[in-house]
Amino acid sequence: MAEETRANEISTELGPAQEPAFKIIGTRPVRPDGLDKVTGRAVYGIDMRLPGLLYGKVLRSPHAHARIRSIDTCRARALPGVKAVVTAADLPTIAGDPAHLDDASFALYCQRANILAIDKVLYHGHAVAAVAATSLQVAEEAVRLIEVDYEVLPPVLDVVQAMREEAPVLLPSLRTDELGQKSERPNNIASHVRMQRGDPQQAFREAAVVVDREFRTSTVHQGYLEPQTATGLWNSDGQITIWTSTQGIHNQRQQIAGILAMPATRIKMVPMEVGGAFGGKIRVYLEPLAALLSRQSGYRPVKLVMTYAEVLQATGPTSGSYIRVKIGANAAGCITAAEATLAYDAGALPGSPVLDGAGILLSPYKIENFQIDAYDVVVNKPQTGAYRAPGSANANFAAESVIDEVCEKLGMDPIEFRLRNAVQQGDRRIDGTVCGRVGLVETLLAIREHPHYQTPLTGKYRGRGVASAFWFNWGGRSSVTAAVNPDGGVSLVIGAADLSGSRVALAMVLAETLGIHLQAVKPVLGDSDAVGYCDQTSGSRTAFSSGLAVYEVGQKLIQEMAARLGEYWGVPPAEVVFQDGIFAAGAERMTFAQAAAQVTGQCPIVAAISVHPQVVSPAFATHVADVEVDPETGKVTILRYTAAQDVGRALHRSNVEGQMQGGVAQGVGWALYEGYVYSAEGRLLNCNLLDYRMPTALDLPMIDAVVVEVPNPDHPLGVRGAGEIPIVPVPAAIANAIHDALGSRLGMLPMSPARILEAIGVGQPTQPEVG
Amino acid sequence: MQSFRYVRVRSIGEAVPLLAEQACVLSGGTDLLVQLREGRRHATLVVDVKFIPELTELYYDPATGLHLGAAVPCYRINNDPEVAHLYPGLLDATTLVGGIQIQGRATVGGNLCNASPAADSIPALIVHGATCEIAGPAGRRRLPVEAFCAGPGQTVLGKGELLIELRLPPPAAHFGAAYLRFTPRSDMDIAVAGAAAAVQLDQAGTIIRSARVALGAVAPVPLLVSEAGAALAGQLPSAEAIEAAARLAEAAARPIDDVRGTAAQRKHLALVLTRRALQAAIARAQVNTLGRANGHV
Amino acid sequence: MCDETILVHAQINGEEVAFACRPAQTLLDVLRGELGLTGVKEACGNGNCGACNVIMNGVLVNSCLVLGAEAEGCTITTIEGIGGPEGLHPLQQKFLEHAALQCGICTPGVLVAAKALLDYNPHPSEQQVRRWLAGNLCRCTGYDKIVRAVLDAADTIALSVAPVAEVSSNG
Amino acid sequence: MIERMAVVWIPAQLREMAGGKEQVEVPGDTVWQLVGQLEARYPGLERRLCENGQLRAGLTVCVDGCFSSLGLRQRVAENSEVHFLPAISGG
Repeated sequence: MAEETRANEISTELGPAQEPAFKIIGTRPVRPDGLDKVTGRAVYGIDMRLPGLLYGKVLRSPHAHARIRSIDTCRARALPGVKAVVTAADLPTIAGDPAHLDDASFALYCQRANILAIDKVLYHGHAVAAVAATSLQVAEEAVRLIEVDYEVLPPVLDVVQAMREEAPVLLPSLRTDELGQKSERPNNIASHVRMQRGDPQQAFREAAVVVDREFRTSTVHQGYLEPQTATGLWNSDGQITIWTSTQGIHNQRQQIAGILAMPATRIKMVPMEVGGAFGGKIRVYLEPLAALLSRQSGYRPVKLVMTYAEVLQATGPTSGSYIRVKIGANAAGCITAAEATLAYDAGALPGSPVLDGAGILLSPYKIENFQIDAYDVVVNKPQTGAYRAPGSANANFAAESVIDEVCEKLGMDPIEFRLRNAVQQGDRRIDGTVCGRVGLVETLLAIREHPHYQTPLTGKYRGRGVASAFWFNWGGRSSVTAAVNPDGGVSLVIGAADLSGSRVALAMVLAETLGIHLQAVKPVLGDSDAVGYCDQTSGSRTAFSSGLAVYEVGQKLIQEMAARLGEYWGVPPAEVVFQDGIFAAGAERMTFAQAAAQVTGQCPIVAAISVHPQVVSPAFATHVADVEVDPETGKVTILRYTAAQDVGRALHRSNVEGQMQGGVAQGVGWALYEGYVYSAEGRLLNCNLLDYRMPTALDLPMIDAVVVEVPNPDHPLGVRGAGEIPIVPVPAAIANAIHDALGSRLGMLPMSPARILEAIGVGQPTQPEVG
Repeated sequence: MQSFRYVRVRSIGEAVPLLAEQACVLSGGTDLLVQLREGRRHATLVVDVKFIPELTELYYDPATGLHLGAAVPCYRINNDPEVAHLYPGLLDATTLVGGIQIQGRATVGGNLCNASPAADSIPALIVHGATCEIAGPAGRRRLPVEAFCAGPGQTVLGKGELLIELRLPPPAAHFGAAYLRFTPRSDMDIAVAGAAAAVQLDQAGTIIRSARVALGAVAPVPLLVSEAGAALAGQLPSAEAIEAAARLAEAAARPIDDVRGTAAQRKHLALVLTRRALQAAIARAQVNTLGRANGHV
Repeated sequence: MCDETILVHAQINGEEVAFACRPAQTLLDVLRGELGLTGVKEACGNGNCGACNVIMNGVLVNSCLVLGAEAEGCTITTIEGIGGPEGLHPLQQKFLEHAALQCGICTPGVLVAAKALLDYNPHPSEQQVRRWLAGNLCRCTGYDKIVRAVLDAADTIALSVAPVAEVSSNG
Repeated sequence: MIERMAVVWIPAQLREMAGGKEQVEVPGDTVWQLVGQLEARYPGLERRLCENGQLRAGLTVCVDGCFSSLGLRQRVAENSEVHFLPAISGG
């Protein structure tokens, strides 16, 4: 090894830190809400039924970019059974000249314009009007009777074309924001942010190896199976109730309040079971329509459910992107310089996750000299929403492909190269802050020592690929309420949506903290009036942030009961000790259940806790994939897949493995099969689950989830966020495996069979799917 | 779904007069119901033919071959030992259509009448030399399956005509057939390209007496490439002979670009899949002495 | 214009049922609407996801691709008909033990498909399970724990000499 | 009364205004006071970070690794490190 390697002592022994003995945390109990899900009794948003229910349907634009001259709803209103018809005219208007709105007004304009098109339709599927009727059939007929006079405008769909001078301008009031400074002319670049440190140009000149590549990725969708739905009742007293399938009841309440210009307190959000979300059910789409239709139909409840074509056309997929990455390394295999340009399409309204992508793509590594430029660009496609570590899997695909090529040119093992550059405690992160105790090295060692990596891969057209990844994770505000029952059971009311099993995980934290059986804890979700404010379930935050709130509510219950027992036993509360579920003071002893029976008689025991953790430890992962490629058809088969990820402390071990396996499966779809395909006129051509291909059970092997636990010092239980990172390194691991199998690198996602054939010289080059 | 009337008919005689007006035939429904719901087809009357005895028959007669009723769902074909034994090309197709659930409803007759250029069963039917039995106001007529499709989603059925049955001739010894398709995912996809091949070897199982090659998703209709079959007649089943036939199939392909694949990709797949279908068909023909099971075990 | 309705008789989850439906109404609409069996889920609406699976006359089908009128005289099993008063079916129990579900929207369809598989092939291999479940999309789990739960349930049923279930005849 | 000195990391797009420096040491007890000091030295810089007395939407402040929900009112300690970063919440 070259002499001047950077001192990078790596603890090579992989032993876990000394483990505090948990009885429940880390096990695999059956989840209490599972019974209703395996018997079909669970009630999801789409299952909502109410007496006198009306059915809503939305009229959507057939054009990608057009001015609305007029909307004629007379014939629709006249159809028997139609009770209400709404257009943007029914939304509160925004004061001021649309071409010169200030930031706050422009943000509200964008929110409202995405519920119902204002003056212009900006993407195929953009909502133009909505109808409520006594049956879905009548509503569908009524929508066909609405006549819209469109002046069709030229669309722009590709992010690179949209950035050009001559591109048609989508939003007259949009000026490029350069960290607080606005451009003169309106254009499609909503913002440009630069991150920079040291002198990358000089470092590139001194580097032994430099690799500079461009990448293009397609728009992809979260792919949750339950379509968007909302049932709304605007009552005659002005109070609104919404039953919906969402990731954040309080967040959606704020959005609806802004859109309808009314106080949030008048809106109650009732959380139904959620049929998958992955970031796609944070923003509201149908909820404001349900409310407006309900009021206009004489205060009757209205239910809307999207078809899956509407879900793909008009909800919030993640960005199609252009990414350029240039990395330099010295002969010893240390990254000395890096440059990246990321241009993400935000869809029709600003707000792509380009800053997330820019913030993660180099963050696994210590790099002193870098410049990253991030552009958020509007195009005539649906406004992008969040999708599991938003904007990160495509950025990681670009960076880790270039790193794989640097390793190849240096002749270094990809894990050794990453170990040499891995960011560790005390290092300066790309975002400038100092890195806390993290587990990237441990994930690299876990993969290096894993039988998968230790077993040589043999056979023609077979290849192995490695990739590492960083994700920020998020803290956010969480609230829980807990009440002790006389029999020693505890009801736990949770504010956070439960997308994949957080009720049992949070119940485990409370049972562990109180030293009682898991079955004694009843975890339920509260509606927006029954529990304190809780940010949406996203950013891998629920186990981390709500877990902290549940831990603290447990402590508070113990204090309260100890104080009551102090009164009962006639001793100062401080002398009452609680250990392994037993209260004791001197000779006195009571189990939790005995104490509960006694003290709740004196006075009920209830505790409410809200937290907003400020120190958020990031997640790291390293994956390895083996693939076989059929060189005659371009088909890629995944032979084996192993994912190692630092979760700090696993609460419910099966849930953590499930997040890893599910993230890998979505990553495989992003890598090989999924991608929006638009016509030149901007119509989405594959808006169904036949041609928007998501992986089936037959496309995947078993996925080996290696749970690495480097306890997070900034959390009482050592928990780190775990839900999003599993998707991030997947496209890169597969791309690197395909290169190992075929010798050629693919620069586009999805790595479809046609593109693989083209990469090995069969057929003419395919331009990026317009989408 | 726009509204229509539904009627369940019990006989061909009852069905034919109903088919005159804007009616459409319902057998499996896995294509029709999607098209009606998405407005790609319109009907005022849906005629359910699943209860007409002649359309639901599935039997093999050594003299006349396989009688496959137009409304027989794929799963019945998949479970039929005769088909697995004698018509492996057809079985390849019916075990690939959609997924298990689709094979529980979808029928070969429906697949044929839907006339998708990418249909899985039609290339297989073509290489098995199937003929279509059609009933209509002017009585019965019969025509080879390769002449049945007129264009994407169009057939030669006239007003009031109904497909009754497909007949597949009885295979001789050393006959073999296979159908392959390419889809990015391993299942649930519609063929980006498909190829079926059937080969009849001589008594000794060494020389190709005759062969048929048919392609899917590379032309407006499933395509019988007669020149490829002709080129193989009288040849040893060698790699060179197979390659030559595969090249002819590639040349015959006239694919388009669409959301599922590119023209260049399909052109190339026509070559690759024809080669592989011929190899599989020949391998099956060599072992098929009409005594032992052939193809699917 | 309200079109005429058809009276349909069928046996659903072991009970004789009669329901009225419009000719254009799918069996899925009827099951979820008139019959209130909301365990049968609608996701894709055109036969590509399996969330609406039912067993009809012993055959696994997508109820979104069947008209209500076609159910006349049929025997139908939905998720609500799996397991019974004496408790959960081994598949339901194993799905819970393996955490073979997360959001659960696909779970009813997957369980019905898995039951049809085990009725047809009591000892499937991993690959046979994956082929049989290829028509049931799941976006949360990556299928790993679903396949393990089905294989485990197959072993459990074999051990417990389960009562002879009527044999489904899917291909 | 000697005031506490904190190190403010200047976002790349504002370095030109701040004489090209990556970090600037300024006195102050709260982030708001630090920004005031920066504005005094480099006029126009405050307008880039703040709007009507608040941090710009989409920005968050990180003091010694702690993403503060107090924003400009967050207190700083001796030798605190202050970073202005994009607000990210995830999917």
